[in-house]
Amino acid sequence: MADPMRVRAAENGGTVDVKILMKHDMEAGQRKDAAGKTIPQWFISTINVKANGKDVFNGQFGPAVSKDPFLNFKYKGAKGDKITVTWIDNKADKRTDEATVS
Amino acid sequence: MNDQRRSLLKYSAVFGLMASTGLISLAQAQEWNKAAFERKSLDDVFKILSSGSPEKSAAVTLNAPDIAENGAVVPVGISTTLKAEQMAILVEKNPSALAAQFFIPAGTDSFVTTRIKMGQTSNVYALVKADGKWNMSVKEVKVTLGGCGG
Amino acid sequence: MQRKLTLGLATGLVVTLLTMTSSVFAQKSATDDIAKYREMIADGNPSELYEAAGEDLWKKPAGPKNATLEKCDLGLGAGVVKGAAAQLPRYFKDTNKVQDLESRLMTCMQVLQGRDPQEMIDAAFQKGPKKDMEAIVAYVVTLSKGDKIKVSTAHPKEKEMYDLGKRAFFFQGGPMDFSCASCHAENGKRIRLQDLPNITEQKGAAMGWGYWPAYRVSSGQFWTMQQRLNDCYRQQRFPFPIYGSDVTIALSMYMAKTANGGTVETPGLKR
Amino acid sequence: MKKTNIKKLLAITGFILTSSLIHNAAVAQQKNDPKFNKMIQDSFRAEGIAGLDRIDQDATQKFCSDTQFANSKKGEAMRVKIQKINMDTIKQPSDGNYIGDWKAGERIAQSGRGATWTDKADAAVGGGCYNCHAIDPKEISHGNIGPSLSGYGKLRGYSQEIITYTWNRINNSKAYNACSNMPRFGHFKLLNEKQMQDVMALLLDPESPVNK
Repeated sequence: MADPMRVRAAENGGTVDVKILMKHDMEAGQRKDAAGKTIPQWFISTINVKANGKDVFNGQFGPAVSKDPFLNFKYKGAKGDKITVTWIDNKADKRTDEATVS
Repeated sequence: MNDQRRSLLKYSAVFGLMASTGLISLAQAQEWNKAAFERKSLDDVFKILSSGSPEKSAAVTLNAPDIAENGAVVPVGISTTLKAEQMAILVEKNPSALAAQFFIPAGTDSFVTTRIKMGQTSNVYALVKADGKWNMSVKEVKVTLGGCGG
Repeated sequence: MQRKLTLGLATGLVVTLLTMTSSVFAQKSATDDIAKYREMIADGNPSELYEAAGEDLWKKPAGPKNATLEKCDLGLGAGVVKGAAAQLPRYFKDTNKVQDLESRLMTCMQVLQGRDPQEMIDAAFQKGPKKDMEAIVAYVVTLSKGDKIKVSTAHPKEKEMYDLGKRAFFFQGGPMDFSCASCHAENGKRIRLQDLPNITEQKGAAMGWGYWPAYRVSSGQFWTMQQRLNDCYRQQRFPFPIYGSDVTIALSMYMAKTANGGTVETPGLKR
Repeated sequence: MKKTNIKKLLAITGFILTSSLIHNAAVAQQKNDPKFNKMIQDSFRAEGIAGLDRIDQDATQKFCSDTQFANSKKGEAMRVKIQKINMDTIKQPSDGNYIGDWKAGERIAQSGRGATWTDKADAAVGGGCYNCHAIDPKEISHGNIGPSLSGYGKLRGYSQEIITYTWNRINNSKAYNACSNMPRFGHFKLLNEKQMQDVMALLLDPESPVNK
């Protein structure tokens, strides 16, 4: 199972600043292992963020997004909003984590 | 309310209904654009995003460093005074130009920051779709060799 | 009129200066740009991902004795983690040794959990038991973030370790004749565009010691101080420093003591 | 009585002060420390191509590890001796050619790889020149531990004297400065003759971007 994310969300003046760190290798398929075999692509492809069940952000990543991806966006919201972040990778592995807006 | 907006609303309503009733999954709702991510060149990606040739716009700000100390992690942000529906980050000299794209629902700021990999010094493109039209901003990011190199 | 003339002169002077120093200027701007880059990535340090895993490992029963590490004494008493990393390395009476964070954690794993330290020593970095160690280190050092580095050499063994470390810092070897001092004993030096802290002075030592362990963006890995030193020696073209060996602890003691008074900024975010 | 005591005390203090000053000025060569030697012996293990012989110091390394003595007035005679030892190791090119291909030289200057325990024995060793020197002015990512070599030939000329000096310096920098930070590329066979000729060209071929 995938490792947990770190989700930080803080409200200021009606805008919620959401910062997400995902634990993922984001293998681009360009590297070779010790035996000289190409390490296949493995990367988060889609990410969905909901606040109180409603979409506030959708993203699609290619393998060129850095290892342990970082994402920062802002939406109009309030303290106490429940943020739900879900990512799915190209091997159909997925992970959902939650945070409450502070 | 103009027609375009009306039809968009209708579309979202249907989509929303389908999603809430479980007819489509999250992945399908925003299906990963395989074709766009697998195209090599900028122009090919522009075509797939049906962006034609995006126009350079002062309203789009690409926030990226002039020099990246390491190509494995290059911070890239897009912000715009336009009301963005969709945004994309492209790297001209990467094996596949499209690095990431984002869909911005109403109520979400026209702003995003992430980090990307760059194989070499290249132009980086920030694309913003607003009112159905694509706009862009370009900046060269130098990728340097760092450290002892061993 | 006079003002115009002065302005003209000043402009001329600036132009001359600019031309004269154009290459220096270009270099300066390159290093400024690197500083800007570092600022941009400073937010969202992936070390946080390791730190969370480390906290779980600290509190989770493990090893043949199925015990947690919560009673581990890192120098401030059993179970005290807050501020512990800021005062390491130090002398420990129970082992009669000066230990750094990682060698001390091995002791705790052995005594509390019944784990064999040799397995940890032999494991490759980023793999197996070392992976756990790295996460635990991330957790422990985060709890000293913002503290002042405060390492003592009051105990004779601590003083001895410091002296050995200082000597090791200048010890040249390998086919390139490198010592730590080859790169880290002068101010204002760089390798490529990377600033090299002068570790023989307080300011530079704090820049080095205070920012490691760190998440390294070039490798996408969290590196403990042991791995940092290990890779220094690799690049120095030395043989392999054994995990937790005295030379690594002595060097840590020398760096930490020299850095005293500086701020713990760990976990850092490095190239 | 009291007064003499104080005088005595003062005299003694003065003596202690003076002697400690003298002691500071006269830097002696670092003593062999068995405890330190044991620590070094016990702390490393061989890995890959990096054997334990790499921590057996030669005379140059031993001398330069004691920076205080090496830089002192007392150390001067030894410095001269060390430089002589290193000068004697230098061989001029077997084919009489000093200048190779500057393009190949640039690649060698760019690479900082090789000779670590993660490298294979047959892996080419880079010069790592840009780690410490500015060379081709177009390369902004360069270090400053060594002096800038931009415009090397243009500034110094292309005389045989300069050519020989440069060859020697790449081969064994310690022949000129006992504790130079620069590796002894020829002495430790980090670069072979052809590679050194190529690096020479980077610095001393008028067509090299270094001299443009």
